[in-house]
Amino acid sequence: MTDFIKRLMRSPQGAIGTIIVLLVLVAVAFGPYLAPHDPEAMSILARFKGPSADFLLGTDQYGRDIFSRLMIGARSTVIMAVVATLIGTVVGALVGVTSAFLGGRADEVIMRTVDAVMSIPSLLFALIIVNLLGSSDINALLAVSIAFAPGMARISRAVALSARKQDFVSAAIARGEKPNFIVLSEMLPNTVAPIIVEMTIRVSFAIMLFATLSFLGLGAQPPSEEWGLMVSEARRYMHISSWILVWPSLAIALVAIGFNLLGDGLRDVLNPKT
Amino acid sequence: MLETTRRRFLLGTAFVAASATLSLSMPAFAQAPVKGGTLRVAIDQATSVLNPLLVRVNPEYMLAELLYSGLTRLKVDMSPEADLAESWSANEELTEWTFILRKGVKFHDGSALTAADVVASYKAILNPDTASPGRKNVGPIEDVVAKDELTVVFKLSGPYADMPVATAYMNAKIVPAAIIESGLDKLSSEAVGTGPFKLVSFEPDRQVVVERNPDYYDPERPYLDKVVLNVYPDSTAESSALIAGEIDLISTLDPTEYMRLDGTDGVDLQRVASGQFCNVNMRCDVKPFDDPRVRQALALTVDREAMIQFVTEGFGTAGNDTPINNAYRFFSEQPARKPDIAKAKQLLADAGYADGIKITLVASEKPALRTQLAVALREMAKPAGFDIEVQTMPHATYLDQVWKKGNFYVGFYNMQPTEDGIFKLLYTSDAAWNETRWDNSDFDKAVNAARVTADEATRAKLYAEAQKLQYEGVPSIIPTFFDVLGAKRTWVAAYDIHPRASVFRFDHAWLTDKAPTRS
Amino acid sequence: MSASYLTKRVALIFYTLLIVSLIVFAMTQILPADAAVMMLGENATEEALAALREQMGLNNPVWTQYLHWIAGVFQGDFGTSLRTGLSVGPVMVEALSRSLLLALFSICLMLFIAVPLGILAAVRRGKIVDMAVSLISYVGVSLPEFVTATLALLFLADRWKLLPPTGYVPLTENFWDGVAHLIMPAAVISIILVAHVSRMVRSEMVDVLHTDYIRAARLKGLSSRQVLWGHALRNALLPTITIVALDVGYLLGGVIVVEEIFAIPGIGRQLIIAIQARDLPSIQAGVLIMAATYCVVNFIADILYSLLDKRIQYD
Amino acid sequence: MTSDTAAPVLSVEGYSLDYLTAKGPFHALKNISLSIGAGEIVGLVGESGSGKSSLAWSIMRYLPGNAHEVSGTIRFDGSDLMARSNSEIEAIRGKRISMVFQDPATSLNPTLSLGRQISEVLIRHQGLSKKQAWAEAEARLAHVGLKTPAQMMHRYPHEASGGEKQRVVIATAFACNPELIIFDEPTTALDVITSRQILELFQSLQQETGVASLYISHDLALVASTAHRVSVINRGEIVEQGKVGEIFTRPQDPYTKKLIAAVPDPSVRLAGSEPDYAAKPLAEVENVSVIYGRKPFFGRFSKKAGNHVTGNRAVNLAIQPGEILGIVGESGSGKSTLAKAMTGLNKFEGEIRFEGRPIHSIADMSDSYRRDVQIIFQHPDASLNPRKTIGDILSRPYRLYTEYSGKAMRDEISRLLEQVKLPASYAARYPHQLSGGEKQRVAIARAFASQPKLVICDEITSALDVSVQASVIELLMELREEFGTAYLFITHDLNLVRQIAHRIAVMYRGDLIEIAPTRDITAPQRAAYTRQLLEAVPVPVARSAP
Repeated sequence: MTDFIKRLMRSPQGAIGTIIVLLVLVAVAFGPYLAPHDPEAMSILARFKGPSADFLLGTDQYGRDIFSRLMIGARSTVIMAVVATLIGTVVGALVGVTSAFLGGRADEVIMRTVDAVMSIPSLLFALIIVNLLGSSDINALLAVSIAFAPGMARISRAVALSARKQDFVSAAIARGEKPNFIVLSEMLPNTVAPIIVEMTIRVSFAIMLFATLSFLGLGAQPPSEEWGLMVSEARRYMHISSWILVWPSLAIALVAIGFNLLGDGLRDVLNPKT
Repeated sequence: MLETTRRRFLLGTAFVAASATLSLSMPAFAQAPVKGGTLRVAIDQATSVLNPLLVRVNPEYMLAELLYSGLTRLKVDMSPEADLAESWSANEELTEWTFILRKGVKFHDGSALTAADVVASYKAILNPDTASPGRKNVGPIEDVVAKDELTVVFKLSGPYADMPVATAYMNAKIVPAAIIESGLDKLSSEAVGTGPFKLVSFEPDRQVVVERNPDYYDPERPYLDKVVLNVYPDSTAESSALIAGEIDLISTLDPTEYMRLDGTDGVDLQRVASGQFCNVNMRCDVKPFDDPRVRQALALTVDREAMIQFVTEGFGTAGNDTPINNAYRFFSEQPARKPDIAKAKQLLADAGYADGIKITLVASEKPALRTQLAVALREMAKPAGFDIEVQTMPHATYLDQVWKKGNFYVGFYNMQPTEDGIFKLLYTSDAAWNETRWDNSDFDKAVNAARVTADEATRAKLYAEAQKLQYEGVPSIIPTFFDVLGAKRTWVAAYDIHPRASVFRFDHAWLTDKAPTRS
Repeated sequence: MSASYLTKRVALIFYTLLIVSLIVFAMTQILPADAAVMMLGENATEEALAALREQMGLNNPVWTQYLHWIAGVFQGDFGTSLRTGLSVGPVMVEALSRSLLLALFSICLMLFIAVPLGILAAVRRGKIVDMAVSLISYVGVSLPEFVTATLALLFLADRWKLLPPTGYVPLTENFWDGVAHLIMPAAVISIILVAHVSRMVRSEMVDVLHTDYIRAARLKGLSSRQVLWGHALRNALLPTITIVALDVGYLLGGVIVVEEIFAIPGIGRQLIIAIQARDLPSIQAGVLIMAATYCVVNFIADILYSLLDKRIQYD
Repeated sequence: MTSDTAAPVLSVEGYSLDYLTAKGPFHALKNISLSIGAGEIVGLVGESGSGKSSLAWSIMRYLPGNAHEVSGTIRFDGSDLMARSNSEIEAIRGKRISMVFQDPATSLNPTLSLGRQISEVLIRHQGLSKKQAWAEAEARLAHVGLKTPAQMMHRYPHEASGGEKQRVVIATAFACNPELIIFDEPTTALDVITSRQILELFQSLQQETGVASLYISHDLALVASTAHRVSVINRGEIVEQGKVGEIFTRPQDPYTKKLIAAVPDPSVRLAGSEPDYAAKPLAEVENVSVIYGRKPFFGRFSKKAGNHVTGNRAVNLAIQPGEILGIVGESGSGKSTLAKAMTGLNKFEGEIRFEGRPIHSIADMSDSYRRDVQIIFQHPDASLNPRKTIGDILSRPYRLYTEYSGKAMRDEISRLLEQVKLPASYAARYPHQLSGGEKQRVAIARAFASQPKLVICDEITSALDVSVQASVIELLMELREEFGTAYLFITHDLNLVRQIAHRIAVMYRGDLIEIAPTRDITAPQRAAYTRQLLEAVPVPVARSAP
């Protein structure tokens, strides 16, 4: 494990990614304690303030402290993304592995259907689902999960198939091992790595997707501190104070970059080839 | 007294006849209007509906006004002026109104306008199956008949003093009887009106183009060759386009954009105090708002001065929970409500909500200030024990699911031409859209009395009474009134922003020689 | 490539569209919106509504409605919009044409930037250039369109007045103005694609440069220039075709946001308006058309690939 | 023609090369001295990692960035190659020094026509026009014995067979009549018969042009039959060099001795006691057929060229208890397919009988069958789960087939490891910590844990170096002696199989051509294909003495 972390830290992507993600996780875990102000406390006198000692990143249209809002918002933003990715992955993996396991026509049909679903842009897909269920965090979560599932299905299927081709799996079959042992003990340990990598990278997509949904008014609801919502609310005031717009945008980008880097770092570490 | 009333109307007629010439001497017209040119107008919402009897939102009103005419129209001071009707008069009881039409008015398809068309149009508006939003706004009409080619007579269910104003309602446009026979669907893709402009192309979500109607009844107007309505997704985009000179005029502007445009050279900012307001509607017939104390409690949490800042960026005036402000003729001042959390708490406790109330407040996304109002209210009401969850939704969804149905939501209304207009629209028990289900017989009595009275003083008293009752009953919280804001390029002349916010009168506007020449 | 392959491929497209149509129809059925109410507005009377429902066949069982709809689609009739009462097909197609213009513009822009970057990075592997490129791609891939779009508007258009702000000018109306209006949206869409594709090109190129046949070419005495242009480039770029084709799916998604922000009346904006207005026929048509576009693009990509890469054979 | 007549075309003197790695410099070549005279063929023999390829790259001046030339000179035609500028080298490469590579499948650009790939050399070095070059190239192709050069010019690599491709590569190498050609294992990737033909082609061309050649190979037999002189390289050092005859008959260096000893020689039988053919067979295969590939539901394309359906067609054979049955054939002949069918990795039609019990499908394969029939795969690093310790890997058979567990099982595993000559401590290690040979021993141990009656060895030595191979074979023989196990020994190495098998089955394109006792496999009445195979195999070393 320590060796693993060492190797992760050796690659620049791994190192930077890990650091960023750790920082984000700190915000997620302790955001409420780190926030210097009440994220919802309004003040007519302190509207549209630039960064200052009192308000680190300035204040927004209601005179609320942007830094505090970002700190609190980290939770809703990041956790949602991670959870959605997880759900999407689990569902996708189930479909993908099943398809790979069934093989033959079933596989063909399932994968073609997955392709079909993938021909609808995931954003559009999410948009419709949310609009259909009514806009709220949970529905957005569901939407993104569903939108992600097909892609993950494709990947996990590919991985499963490649793992199945390995000689040690053949050896196990020839030995007469039980299927569940083969899947769990022989195949799985060799398939999780790529899936984890894919997941990590997808978290950043999820974050952006959520942000976009909120931006289009179909995700989190005001006065939520979700970052995408902050950006979309800020747009109307960007000519009065661009800080309101810039900070949450940066936050989103930073987290996305973090997970991207971490993902690539993990890929390098987890597959010995490179 | 009836003498005076009649004289007033005859005067009105005389005035109308002169209106064309008179208007020329207004200051804005110091320089004689130049004909020609294309006016590009930005609108922040698609003009989904073309049929004038069905239009619902300001951009659609704008289009309807360009293409069609009504019997009368509203001047900037909210008084009626002649449109298709040359003159009008009422019987003593104010229960029968006679409108005389102009001669030789032609529809865009060449057919001549006759009383029959007027009758058919009004019948269509009043027919429930047409589902016209204006059905209950065009006056208490019982029957409408054509006396002769050019004379229309409205028989009312009761006396009504504001009829010439009612006939100026945005949906009260005149369409050919023939088309009504053949079915109104035709009007959702083409326009056959008597308006100053004719429809050239109609792309609801992108662009609508209209051109001068050469057969318009006024040989002078309109001055513009063409008007182009460009649809923008949000007002930020609109003002960007105005700055870049891609459009000449923004009909309605957000406060934030007003501030942004302030000081941009080549741009005139327009601002007029208005009775336009947002109201927080509370269903008075279901818990918890069935108890007036709860409504008063909530009203007492609102810091109206702060609201003016949060919601209108200062471009508004404090509201006092009645829809009437000094933009109306019969405004009567009530003691301004100041935030008083302690009292609010008390009232809540008395109403049996000692440990607070948890409730969801719905706000449509358009215009954005609904949401701002909701979010601000949420914060203000917190200390008093109101735990409000704000839920925003697309406007269409709101109209479909919440408007006139919801228990607790943010409404947004234009100023109405008269006190009667707004009260009968929203607050009397028989109001067209009585969303709050507020049912106060004294209030109804006062309003109904006022509409049949011609004497100014009496009316003022009655309306003051009504306002007081609503101030106390608080069927809905009206924290602020908005000034109507707009912006135009300096080269657009003779365009004044209208407090009604849904009246535009582009037929008076013209472009100075500074204007860039466009196709 | 064999005719049988082509037929199979086309069959596949139809299968895809069938699935999509089912999904979309199912979704729009669940949508809590009464088509009749949407059409007549909230002031309609019950009688009026009932009449309209009957006329629109809303009372028929769902599957008959579906068949009726799909049958119409096959005759190019997507129904009439509940919002405007206009026929959906033409509106959507017109919108699509604008979106495609934008998409095409973006892809060209993207290739123009991404390919050279990728190659450069691969050839100068591990050098400073390489690092720079990968940095760009990381940032690019992590910026949601609405952020870049908003910032671009704020600075490029409003602050520095380099480019015209939002809006769409048909090229037929004023060519250069039209192009000027396309630059910013196209750039915004391209950013993520550039990031992605340049990465792909790089890794492909790196792989190719490490193959035996490149080594062989060098050892045949060919100059590094000959090897790069004559041998490596072609093989490295071939897979990019597929990647770009697959990215079209993402691009169409991006188009939605970008069109909304830049007020481009394309299919994306139409869809948003339709979705927000619960305009079922428009939603159905829009999604179906988008999916179809995606399929066709990938189909074309496959054909192109097979024509360029002699290894590929069809069964 | 020997080196001492004229000045050598190539002379490497005291050349040492290091690769700078994270763990400090790695000495790839140490003080190499070697020379090739005009018209001479020098063989360079060594096992994988011996540095023979590094030497080739040094001569071609094609070294990776981390290479560091410590000392020595490389002189070509009298002048110092190391001193040449990049552009000068580019002018020499392919013109005066050219190279033939191991695998024609990868050394040709898949997206360029063969014609283009040969003619571009002529354009570059002979300054010919496209047209001329094309014509010239076509002539060259004809010259290397390609039947239809004109068509071949227009073909793409995937449209030509391995042999054809290698001919094109050779034609390219000879295109500019170079003074020196380096052959880097030119036949290793080819099938026995094809490689024979390629070898003959090489020899005739070499005779004709008298080009000096450096022939790199791991296959002593091959080198013995082609080269004039040979250098044996081990761990970056040339341990011995001299005339072929001398080296192979009277090797001085211990490593050379070991190497030569390790080369399988049919005349040296290792098979051990003959099985009892009267006894009732251990396993019988009756009309077993395997069909691969199914019609896909929708059209889909594969990037691989001609993915033809290999399988088995009605194969019949029987194995006696304790017998070693060799199965030989070229790649794609269906050897492995049969193995897979017998171990339940492939669906099959027909019947397999084991100790009389009939088996018609995978479902019929009982645990006892699984226990009695074990398989060992070609690549040990693929057949051992990288994420498990050797101990875990070896524990599986015990859990599956025996009562052993806990301490007892651990002891068994240690015993097993020692039996395959690995220290018991290896139980704690992971596969990647072992060498190729050691891994294969683990695989063997796993197979023998259940003390099976039949072990199927699928090319188990072909991924290993000769010396390692020898020791693995030795181990197999010992184990058979101990347990009386029968082997189904699948390989493409005829010499090896002739050493160890009692009977040999020959397969071709999925058909079983014939089964014959090893002793009379060379008999004239054998099938034509069998004889073809045998002729193709290079003559074993011992007989190559002059």
